Amino acid sequence: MIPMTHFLILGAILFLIGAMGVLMRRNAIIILLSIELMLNAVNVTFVGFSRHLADMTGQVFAIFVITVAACEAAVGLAILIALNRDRTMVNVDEVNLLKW
Amino acid sequence: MDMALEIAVAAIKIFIVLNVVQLVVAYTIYVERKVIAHAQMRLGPMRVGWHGLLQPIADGLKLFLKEDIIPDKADRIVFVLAPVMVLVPAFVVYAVLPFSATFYITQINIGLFFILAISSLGVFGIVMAGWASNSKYSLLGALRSAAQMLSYEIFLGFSVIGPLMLAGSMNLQEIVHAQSDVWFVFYQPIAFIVFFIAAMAETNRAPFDLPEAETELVAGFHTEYSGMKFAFFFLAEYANMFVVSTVGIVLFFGGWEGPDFIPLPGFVWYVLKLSVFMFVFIWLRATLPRYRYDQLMRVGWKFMFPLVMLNIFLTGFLKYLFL
Amino acid sequence: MELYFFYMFSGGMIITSLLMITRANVIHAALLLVLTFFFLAGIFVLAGAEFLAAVQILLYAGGIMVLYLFSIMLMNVEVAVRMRQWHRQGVVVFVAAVLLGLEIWAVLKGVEFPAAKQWEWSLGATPGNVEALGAVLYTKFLFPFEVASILLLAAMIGAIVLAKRTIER
Amino acid sequence: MIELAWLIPVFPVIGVLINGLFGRHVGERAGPIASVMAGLSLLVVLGIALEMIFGAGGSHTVHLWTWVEAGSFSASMSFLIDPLSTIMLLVVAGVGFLVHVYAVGYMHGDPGYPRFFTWLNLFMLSMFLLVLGDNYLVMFVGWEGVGLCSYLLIGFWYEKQSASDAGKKAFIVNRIGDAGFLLGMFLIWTLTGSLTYTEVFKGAPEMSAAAASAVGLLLFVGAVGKSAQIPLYVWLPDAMEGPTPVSALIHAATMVTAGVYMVARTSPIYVMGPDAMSVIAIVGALTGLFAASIGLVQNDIKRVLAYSTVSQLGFMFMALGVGAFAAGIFHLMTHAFFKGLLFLGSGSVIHALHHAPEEQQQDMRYMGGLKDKMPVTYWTFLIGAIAIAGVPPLAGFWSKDEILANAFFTGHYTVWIMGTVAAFMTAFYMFRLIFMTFHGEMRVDHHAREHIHESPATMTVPLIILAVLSVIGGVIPGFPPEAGWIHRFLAPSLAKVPAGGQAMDQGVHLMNAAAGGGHSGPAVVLLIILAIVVAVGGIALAWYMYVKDTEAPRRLYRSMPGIYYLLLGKYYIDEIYQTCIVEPVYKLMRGLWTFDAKVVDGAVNGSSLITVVSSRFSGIFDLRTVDGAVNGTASFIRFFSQVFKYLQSGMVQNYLFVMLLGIFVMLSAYLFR
Repeated sequence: MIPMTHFLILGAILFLIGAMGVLMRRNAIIILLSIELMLNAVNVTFVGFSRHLADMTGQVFAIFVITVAACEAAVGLAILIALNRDRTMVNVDEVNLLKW
Repeated sequence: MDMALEIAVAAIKIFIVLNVVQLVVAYTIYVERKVIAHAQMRLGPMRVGWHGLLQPIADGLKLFLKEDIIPDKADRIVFVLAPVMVLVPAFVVYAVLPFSATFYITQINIGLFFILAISSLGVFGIVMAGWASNSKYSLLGALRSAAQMLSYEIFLGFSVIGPLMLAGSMNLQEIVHAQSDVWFVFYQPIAFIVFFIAAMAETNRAPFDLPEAETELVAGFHTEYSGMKFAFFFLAEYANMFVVSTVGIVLFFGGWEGPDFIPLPGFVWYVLKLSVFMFVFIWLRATLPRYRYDQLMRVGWKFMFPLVMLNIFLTGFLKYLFL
Repeated sequence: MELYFFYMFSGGMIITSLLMITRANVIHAALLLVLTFFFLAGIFVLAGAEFLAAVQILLYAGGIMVLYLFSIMLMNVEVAVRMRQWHRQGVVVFVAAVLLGLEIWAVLKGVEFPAAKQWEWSLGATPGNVEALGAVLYTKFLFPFEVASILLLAAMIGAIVLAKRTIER
Repeated sequence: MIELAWLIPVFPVIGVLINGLFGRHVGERAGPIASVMAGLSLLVVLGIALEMIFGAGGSHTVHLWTWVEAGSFSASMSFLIDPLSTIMLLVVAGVGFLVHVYAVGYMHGDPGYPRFFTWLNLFMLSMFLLVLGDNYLVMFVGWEGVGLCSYLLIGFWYEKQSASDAGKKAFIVNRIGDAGFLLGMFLIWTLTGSLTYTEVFKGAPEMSAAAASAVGLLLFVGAVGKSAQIPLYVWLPDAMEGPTPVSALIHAATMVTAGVYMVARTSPIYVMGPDAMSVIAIVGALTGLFAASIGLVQNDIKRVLAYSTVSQLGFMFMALGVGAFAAGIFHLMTHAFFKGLLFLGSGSVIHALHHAPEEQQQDMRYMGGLKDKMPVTYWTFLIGAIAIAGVPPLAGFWSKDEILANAFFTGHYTVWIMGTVAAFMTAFYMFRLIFMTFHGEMRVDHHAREHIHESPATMTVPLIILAVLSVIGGVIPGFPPEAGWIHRFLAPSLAKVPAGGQAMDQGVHLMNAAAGGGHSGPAVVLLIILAIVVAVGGIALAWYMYVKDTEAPRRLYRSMPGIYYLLLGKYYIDEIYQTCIVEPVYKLMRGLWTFDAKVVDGAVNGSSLITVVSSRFSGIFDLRTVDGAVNGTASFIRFFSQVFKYLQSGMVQNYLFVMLLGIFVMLSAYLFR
C-alpha cells in the first residue's frame, strides 16, 4: 500500500515544478505545457484521495480536470496562433496589454 | 518462485508473439506484392526462391545492410526516436490481443480501451518523424497524418461503442463470448462499416494513404528515412494492420470462435478470419484510387460522424426497448 | 513491490518535468511532457484507476499533446530557441517555489491520515472500476457532466473563432 | 397548481433560446414571441396566486434538483411559494407582461429588436429566480442575473457613449453592493450553517443582536446597491439612458425593488438586530427626502421619474426600517403599478416626439400642451400622478399613508417628518411634470409638431390596464388601513418583533403593532387628514407655480439661485464621487506607474542643475562627491520605484507570481500560527 502522503507530496512537487515553468519561462507554449503539468499534479492528488477513501468522486473530478485541460489547450493554442500570426511572437513578457 | 515462473512464461509468450508477428509481417508484404501483381496481370517477385518465396528475407537483409542516413539539419534525437515511437505502441498492443481462448499474453478488464489508447500514440512517431526530418514534404505529410489520424480515431472510438454496449464489457475475451450465438456484425452493420473505413484511415492504407502519397509528397513523413529506420515504419504499419483486423474480428466476427459443426481449434479460426481481413485490405489497395485531402475530412466529419452517432443512439434505444 | 513502482514512476515524472521546463526547444519540451504523462498513467494504475490511466494516454497523450505538436509546427520554433529563455523574475520565483515546497512538506509531515479504505471489489477483477466510475458519473454527476460538454462546445467555438483568419459575415 | 411553479422560469428560457439563437431569422416576430412567453408565465403565476389566495395559503417548497453538495454545505435548486413570493410574482409577471406588450410597439423598427427581447426575457428569468428561490444562493443567482440584464439593457444603444457609460456605471456600483450581499451570505452560513430560508430563520432567534445586525447591515449594503439608496443611488438616474420600457420594468417596478424584497424576506433576522433596522429607516428616509428634492428642479422627464423612483424606494425602506414589513411590500406593489404607468406614459410622450431634435425629446421645457394631442396618455398619466401624490382613493395613498403612520406610531418622529416633507415634494414635482408636459402652450419644435400623435394600441392598452390598477390596486387590498387584506395575507411570511426580546430597547410594542397592523383613535384620523392635505397642497402649489403664475418659478430662482443650482446639479454627488474616490484611485495608479519617470528623472535633473550652478559659482566643489551623492539618491529611489512598478506591470506572470507569494504567506501563517 502506498501511503497517502506520497501522493500528496508528489502532487505538490509536480505542481511547484509546473508553477516554476509558468513563472520562470518566457515562451508561451512552454507556459501552456507547464499549466498542463499543474493540472495533472492536481489529478495525482485527486486520484490519491480517491484510492485512499475508496470513493469514485476523485476520479470523476480528474475526468473533469482533463476536460477543462482540453478546453484550455484548444483556446490557449488558438490564442497563440492568432498572436503568432499578428506579431510573430511567442514570448509572454512582450504581451503586456493588461497594463491599462 | 511462482512469480518467477509467471514472468518466465510471459517472457516466452512475448518472445513467440513478437517473432511470429515479424515473420508474418514479412510474408504479408510478400503476399501483398503477389496479390497486387496478379490484380494487375503481372507476376510479382519470382527470382529469389520458388516463386520468390525467399524475397522477404532478402529484403530484410538488404534493409539491414543499407547505409543509415541522418540528414544534416535534422534534430538527431527526435529523428532517431521517431521510428521507435511508431513501432513500440504497435507491438505493445499485442499484449492484450486474444489469439485464441487460451493463447494470449494477458487480459485486462479495459482491454479494448487499452488498445485504443496505445494505438493513438502511433501518431506521435509520425509527427516526430515529419518534424525532425526538417523537410517540407515530411512536415506536410506529418501534418496531414496528424489531422487524419486524430479525426478518424474519433470515429474508430465511437464505432466501437455499439458492440461494447451489446457486450457490456471491455474485456476482449468477454466480448468474444458474448458473440457465441450471433456475430455482432449482424447487429451492428453500420458500426462495422464505419469501423472498417476508420481502420483503413488509421493504418494509413489505400485509399486513405495520404500521409505517404508518393505522387504528391514524394513519400510523406518518411521521405528522409532509410535502412532499418525505414523498415521500422514499414513493420509498424503492417503490425497495426494486424491489430485493427484482430479488433475487428473480436468485435464483429466472434473472435477465435467458429461454428460448432466444424471442429477446428480456435487459433485456426482466428488465422482464417485474419487472412480474409488482410486480403480485403490488399484487394482494396489494388483497386481503389486515393482520396483527396478535403474529401477525406468531409467524409469523416460530415458523413461518418453523424452516422456513428446515430448508431450509438439506435443501439441504446433498441437495447432499452428489447433487452 | 507497489512502492518500488511508485518511486520509479514518480522519479521519472519529476525528472522529465524538470527537463520539460528547462528545454529551449518547444518540441522537446512537449515530447518530455508526453513522457511525464506516461509515468502519470503508471501511477494511476497503481492507484487503481485503470480507466483514468487509459483516458490519460488516449486523451492527454494521444489527443491534447498531438494538438500541441500540431500547433507548434505551425509556428516558427527556431526563432524562439535563439531568444532569451528565462523571465527576469526567474531567480526570485525559484527561491520562493523551493521555500513553498519545503513548507508544504512541513505541513504534510504533521498530518496523520486515517487508514485507507478498501474498494468493494478487488483490483483488476472484472466488474472493475469502469463500471463503478460510469455509475457515479452518469447518476450523481450527470449535471456537471452535461455542463462539461457545454464547456467543450464553447471552447471549440472559441478556438475556431480565434484561430480563423477572417470571419465571413 | 403550486407544484407547477417550475414552469414559471421555463417560459422565459424558451423565449431567450428562440430569440437569442435565431434572432436574425425571427426579426420583428421576436416581440410577440417574448410577450407570449411572458404571458404564459403570467398565467401560471395567476393560477398559483389564485390557489394561494383562496385555497392553500401557507408556504410550499418545490424541489427541483440538488445543486451543490460539498461537505456540510448543500444548496438545492428549489422554489419557495409563500404569500410574500406570491405578491412579488404577481408584480413581476404582471408588470413584466404589460411592459413586453408595450415594448412591441415602442421598439418597433429598432435594429436590435430581437436582442432587446432576448434580454427582456432573460431579465424575467433572473427576476423569477430571485423571487422564487428558497435559499440565498438561488436568490443571489437571480440577483446577479438581473444586474447583468440591467447592464445589458441600459447599454442597449451601446453605440451611444453615454448609454454604454451608464451601463458600466450601473454594473460597477451594483457590484459594490453585491460584495456586501455576498459577505452577508457568508456570515449567514457561518452563523446558521445553511442558506435555506426555513433553516436560517429557524436559527435566527438564537442570534445575538450584534450578529443579526451585522448580517442585516451587510445584506442591506447589497440592497442599497440594487435598490439605489444613499450612497449608491447614483447609477439609477443615469440608467435612464436605456429604452423606456426597460426603465419602467427594471428601474421602477421590479429589479430595484429586489432589495426591498430581500430585506422583507430576511425579516426574521432583521427583527433580531434593531440597529440594522434603525440604519435602514434613516437611510430610507434620507434617500426619500434627498431624491425628492432633486426631483423638484430636473427638466428631463425621465430623470424626474428616476429620482421619484429613488425617493419612493426610500419610502419602502423607511417602512422596513420601522418594522412595518407588510406596508413596505404593499408600497412596493402599488409603486410598481403607478411608476410603471408613469414611465410607460413618459415613453409614450417621447415616442410621440421622436421627430424633435435629439436633446429636446425628453426635455420638459420643450414640451407643453400635449393634452389634446395625446388624450389617452394624458389621462392615464394624470391617474398615475394622483396615485403617486397620495390622494385617496388611489393606490399611492393607502400604502404611503400606512408607512408614515407606522413611522409615527413607532416613535420615529424624525423619519416621519422627513417622509411627510418628501411626500409633499412628491406631489409637487409630479404635478410640475404634468403641467409642464401636458398643459400650457406648446413649446415643441415646429418641425416635430405635426408628427405628434397618440401611440398605437399595443402601447396604450398597457397604459390603461396599469391606470386601472393604480386606481383600485390600493383600496382593494389595503382597506381598511393597516388591517387590510394584504396584511393578513402577508403575515405568515413576515417576522414580528419578539415581544420583550432582550435585543430591543424601546418601542417594542409599537413595532409589534406596526407589524401586526391596526391602529385606531383620533391620531389615525388626524394623520390621514394631514396626508391628504400634504398631497393636495403639493398639487396646488405646482398648479400655482406652473399654470396660474408662470413667472413664479423664475422669481423663486432669482431669490435663491444657490439652492436651485445645488438641486439641479443633484447635490453634485457624482462630482464628489469623481473627485473623492475615482480620481484618487486613478492618481494612485498613475502615480505608481509614473513614479519612476517623474521622481527619479526629476531628482536627477534637479540635483544636477544645482550641481552645475553651484560648481560654476564656487568651482571648488568636488564634482565626484556631488555626483556620487546624487546618483546614490537616484539609484536608491530607482530601486524602490522599480519595486513599486511591478505592482502594475501588465504582465500576467508578475501577477501570478504575486498569487504564488500569497499561497506562500498563507501557508507560513498556518505553519507559524
